[in-house]
Amino acid sequence: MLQLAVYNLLSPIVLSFVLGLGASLARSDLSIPEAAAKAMSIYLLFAIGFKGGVAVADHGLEARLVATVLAGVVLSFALPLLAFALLRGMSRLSVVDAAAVAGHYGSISIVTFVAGTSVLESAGLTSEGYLVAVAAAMEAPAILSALWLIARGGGVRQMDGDLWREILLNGSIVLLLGAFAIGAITGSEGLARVEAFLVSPFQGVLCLFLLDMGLIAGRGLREGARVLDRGAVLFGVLMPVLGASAGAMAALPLGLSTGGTMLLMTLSASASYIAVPAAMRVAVPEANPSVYLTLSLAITFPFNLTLGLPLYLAAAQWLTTG
Amino acid sequence: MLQLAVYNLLSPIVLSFVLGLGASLARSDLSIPEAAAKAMSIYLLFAIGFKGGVAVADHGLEARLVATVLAGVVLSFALPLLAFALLRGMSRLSVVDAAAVAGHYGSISIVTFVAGTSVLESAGLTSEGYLVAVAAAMEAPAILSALWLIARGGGVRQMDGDLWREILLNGSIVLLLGAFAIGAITGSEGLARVEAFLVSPFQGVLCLFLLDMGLIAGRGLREGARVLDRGAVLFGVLMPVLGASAGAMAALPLGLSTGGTMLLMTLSASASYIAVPAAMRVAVPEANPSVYLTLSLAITFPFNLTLGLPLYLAAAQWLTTG
Amino acid sequence: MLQLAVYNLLSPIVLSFVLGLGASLARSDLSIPEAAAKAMSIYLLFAIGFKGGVAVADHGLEARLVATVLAGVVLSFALPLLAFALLRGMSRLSVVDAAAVAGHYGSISIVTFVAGTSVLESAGLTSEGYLVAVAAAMEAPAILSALWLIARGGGVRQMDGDLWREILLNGSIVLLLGAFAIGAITGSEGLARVEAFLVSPFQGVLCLFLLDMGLIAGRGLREGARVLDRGAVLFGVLMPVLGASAGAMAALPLGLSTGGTMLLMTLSASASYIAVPAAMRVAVPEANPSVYLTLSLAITFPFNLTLGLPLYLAAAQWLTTG
Amino acid sequence: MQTHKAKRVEITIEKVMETRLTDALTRAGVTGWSILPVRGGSGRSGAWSREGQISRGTGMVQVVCIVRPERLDPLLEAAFAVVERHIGVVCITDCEVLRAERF
Amino acid sequence: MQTHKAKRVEITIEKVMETRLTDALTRAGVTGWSILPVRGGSGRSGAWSREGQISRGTGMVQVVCIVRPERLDPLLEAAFAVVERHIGVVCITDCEVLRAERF
Amino acid sequence: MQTHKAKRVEITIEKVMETRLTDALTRAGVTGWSILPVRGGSGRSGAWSREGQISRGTGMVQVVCIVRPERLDPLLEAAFAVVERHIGVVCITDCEVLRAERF
Ligand SMILES: Nc1ncnc2c1ncn2[C@@H]1O[C@H](COP(=O)(O)O)[C@@H](O)[C@H]1O
Ligand SMILES: Nc1ncnc2c1ncn2[C@@H]1O[C@H](COP(=O)(O)O)[C@@H](O)[C@H]1O
Ligand SMILES: Nc1ncnc2c1ncn2[C@@H]1O[C@H](COP(=O)(O)O)[C@@H](O)[C@H]1O
Ligand code: NA
Ligand code: NA
Ligand code: NA
Repeated sequence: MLQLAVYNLLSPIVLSFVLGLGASLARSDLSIPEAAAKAMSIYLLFAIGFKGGVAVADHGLEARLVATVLAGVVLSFALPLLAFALLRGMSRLSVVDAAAVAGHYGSISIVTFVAGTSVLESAGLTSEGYLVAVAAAMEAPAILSALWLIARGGGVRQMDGDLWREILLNGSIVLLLGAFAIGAITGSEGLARVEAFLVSPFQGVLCLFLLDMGLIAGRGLREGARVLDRGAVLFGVLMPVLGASAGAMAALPLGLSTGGTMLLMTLSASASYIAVPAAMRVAVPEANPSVYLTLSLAITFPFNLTLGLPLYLAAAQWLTTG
Repeated sequence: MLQLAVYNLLSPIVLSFVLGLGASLARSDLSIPEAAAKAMSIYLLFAIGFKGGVAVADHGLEARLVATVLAGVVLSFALPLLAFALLRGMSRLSVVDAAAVAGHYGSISIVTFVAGTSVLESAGLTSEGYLVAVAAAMEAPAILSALWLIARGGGVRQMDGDLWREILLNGSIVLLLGAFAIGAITGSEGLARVEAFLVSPFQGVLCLFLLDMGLIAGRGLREGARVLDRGAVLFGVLMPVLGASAGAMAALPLGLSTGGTMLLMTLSASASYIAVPAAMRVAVPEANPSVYLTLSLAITFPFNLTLGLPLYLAAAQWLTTG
Repeated sequence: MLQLAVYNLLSPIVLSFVLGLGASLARSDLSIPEAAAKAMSIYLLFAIGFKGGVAVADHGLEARLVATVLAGVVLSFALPLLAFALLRGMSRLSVVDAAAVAGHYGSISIVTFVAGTSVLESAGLTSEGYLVAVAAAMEAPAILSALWLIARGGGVRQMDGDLWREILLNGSIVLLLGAFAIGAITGSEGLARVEAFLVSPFQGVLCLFLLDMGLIAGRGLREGARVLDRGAVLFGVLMPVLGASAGAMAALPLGLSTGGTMLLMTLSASASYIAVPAAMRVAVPEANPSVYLTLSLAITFPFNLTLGLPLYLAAAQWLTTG
Repeated sequence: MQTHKAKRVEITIEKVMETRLTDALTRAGVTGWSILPVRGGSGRSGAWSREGQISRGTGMVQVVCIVRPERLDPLLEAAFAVVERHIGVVCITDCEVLRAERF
Repeated sequence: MQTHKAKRVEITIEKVMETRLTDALTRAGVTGWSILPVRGGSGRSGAWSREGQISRGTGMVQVVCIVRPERLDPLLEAAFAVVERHIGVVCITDCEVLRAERF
Repeated sequence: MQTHKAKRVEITIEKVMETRLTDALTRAGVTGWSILPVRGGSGRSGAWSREGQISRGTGMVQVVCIVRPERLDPLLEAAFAVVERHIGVVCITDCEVLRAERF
């Protein structure tokens, strides 16, 4: 476990993140152009979706796929309730802010997922390809829970049809599922044609992407720190561990592999920083974006990337092989 | 032939296009940043030009090069006349709109050409490297034919020296021919140094590029559909087949290989969507860009990519080996 | 030597630069999006830094590292004095303009350095990995010398704390040193994970980057030529040779390898075109940017890339093995 | 040259609200606008910038509409209904245009 | 502070016409302008946006010129000659500038 | 709708001076601004453009501040102190805003 953690901390991926974080905290002007960052995230989503699809094509569609997707949806609906209760107990956030934050923790961060697969690879483990589809399925339900929590608290709740379409058809879900379908249709033969683009350079692109995440997280720490009280910060490292535990409890009865268990834990532990913030800006503009973005990007993401992932892997190994 | 068509339809490239098309028709917010799309097109032009030049360096300069380039120029001049006659007969487009559209069909789409080379590769065929130069030579002449058709119809025609320079030195022509020259000068030895960048990841980049083309084509279908009558839509699938036939008739006496014949057919079948639209906006602003862009990008390009390319390959095989 | 020069001139890298230069002089609209150019420069800095760090990890930290970094700092401080004296003698530039130009020649151009490593590679030579750190150390001191020259000449000199931070923590220094540290920490094992991204495609990316440099240099020649008198142009090719000589004199007592000697000469010969111009715009706005940018980008950079690098290599070979 | 009085309305708003705003403008009978990117800014909810944005997921844009004076009020009402609960700035300037028939 | 009356002219035009416009401005004696990118927009010829543009090959830009009042007319005539047959909008505002000697 | 008089100040300045300008604005009590990218331009120091810029390392930006009329003078003084020795243009327009309490 400790060895795993050290190995992970000294991987090029985590060090790139740390470099970005340091540069940003030292107020260097280092920055990645917005278009390049967006292009990298499209690349990562396409690659991870494609590879997941190919894995499913290779191993055949399991009945477990549907069950796991359902489990993911339930987790996404339920985790915000836990997060909300914790936040209201631990921090001084208002109902609206707490609910908005809670929505982020039910949903997922695909980069954390990608970093998780990369930790698995280093450990020589594989996972069920369809976890990519589970990731996509877990993006949106948490938003509903957040809005419900706000409505329950007497807050306004504006959920028009446009917002529905935007959430369900947001670029990252469509790209992830679309690439998954392409991978499933073309299989290993299709992968062979694009391997030199989607597989070999993957880790390197991930480094540069995490460099950018580090820059953003550093800026978040600089600017957002003052909006978070101690309880909220604590929540940011406690909630992922609880989320991962919930993910593990869902994974065990499903009979997922060690890798699959670890990834479902990672999804549950991670917090959204793209889809949910955008939905919250539209539906709950009075919630303070600095609160939820700082928590998600500058506290929970670094925690998961550095300590969380090896912890979840160790736990998954212990649970599935023990 | 049918097998070829199915194989093509299920390739990662075509499926990526379909994904983009679907996402756009479903009004997903998936989008590729403009700078990334432009960077990919620069990559594709540079790679295709370079590889063409290397092929010429390897096989020596054939006399056929000049003859084929000339044939391409003649096709580019002549095809707009055919297209114009068809359009005036089949659709209710005005003289100016019909002439503008006709200009697009005499010129070429380099992505269709690239997709054509990729279909050739899957079929284990090669082609004359200098077809890249033919592609560059076919870009501009059609613009002259379009302007002549408009002048003949009594329309205004504003063709200043600046426009000339812009057309002949437009970025894609310069990059294609420049990379071709670099490839021809450095040969296989030069290619070896840049292979891991220009050759191996090529198919993967093409997938993402076609994803973007699909997004754009879908938007075109959504917004441009209302400006096209049934005759115009029919023209959009009939004209490429006629163009390919003309290309085949030019290729046979030249004695091109099967691959070369297929690519000359592809060039003739394809319609411009970058160089000619820009020239038309300057010289014929009264022509409706929705008409020619929708036809070229949202009707003809998808047709060529999915059904046209395997059809042209089957025909080229039949003509050159039969 | 002649053979080396011809080989260098006909490499894909130099030819790509020539293509960009030609396209720009012919006023083609070929252009690389700003975001793509910035992304490529981030890639190049990250890759070169990483590889340098890995080399240091492989060969252990030499005592020579510190001495070489110090030598670089001294060169960076001293070269502007030489450049200033030359310019005041040879050209009609004002004190302020001459000092600003001088600052550029004490600092370095990382692309010239990268092209130098690529020339070394073609010649089958390696170099001390820590020269990357030397490059970073040479960026800033020259700025101080330039400001001192201006103050001495009675000019204003505005050097606030912000400017200090900007210079020392500018993106390229941070990225270069950060990637160097990551490479040094993760070593060959880390490199293996990102090799397919950072090593194999490197030469190809460099081609596209130099295409862009050619476009910019061409624009510089078109627009900046009128601000330079004959003496200044002559300075632009004389100074790099003198700088390289100074670099060689510093390298010999240090006992650097042939490759290391050549790279220290290259650093001394090259002129900044990013960090120093930005600092000059802030601190010396009255200096004419056309003068220093044209000299650095459109005269000295092309000279180094085409003739300088093989010359420095030949000299380094003669000096270290002769 | 002959010019005509018009109003230039500049609405700075979050990108996530962009289509909601333009849909509202369309419904209010406004037919033309241009959308400019915004690189960064500062306001009561803090500072932000496009590169490495943290405090606002998606940045802001500026929607510029030029309208005849008599169409200003429905435009402002439509815009206000959208920006009311959201952050953003609405700024109106008197201007003159060529080719008034277009507005 | 001491300010001086001037005119701010904002010309929204297709990118393909950009250099033609700035060349015409130069010929008309206008020496300064700034060019702003436009991300998208809507007008009589439909809606468009930079990402995934279909209805217009190359998008639009906004050319902003600040001139002394007496230079307005030649500027407008030069601009009008270029935009006349093309789509685009010309909008003039009264403004004040610092450092009038620059205009 | 109810609008309120305000001033729109548009400062075109080199990107390297951006944070120096916004810091000065902050010190002068200005709390809101938006920063727009500039793609290119022309002035006494020649023409430049973002793609392939040579004559200026880093391009320019436009800082737009909307302020109450009484806050104009400190704003201009702060801005002038920064742009004084640098290239750049300051342009002030009368405008009306909704939600005056924000400025
Ligand atoms: N006074 C102002 N002038 C110009 N832009 C402003 C102003 N106030 C706010 N903005 C813009 O509107 C955004 C949100 O403002 P706020 O709601 O005050 O946080 C800021 O980030 C700026 O981009
Ligand atoms: N009233 C307007 N206000 C601002 N921009 C406009 C207006 N009308 C047109 N535009 C811009 O000019 C472009 C072309 O307009 P049009 O010629 O009407 O199609 C549009 O796409 C907008 O970017
Ligand atoms: N009259 C003007 N109108 C609009 N922008 C201007 C004007 N003059 C200068 N600029 C902008 O300010 C930059 C620097 O101007 P200058 O100091 O005159 O070289 C130019 O490149 C333009 O972007
Ligand atoms: Na989660
Ligand atoms: Na054609
Ligand atoms: Na130097």
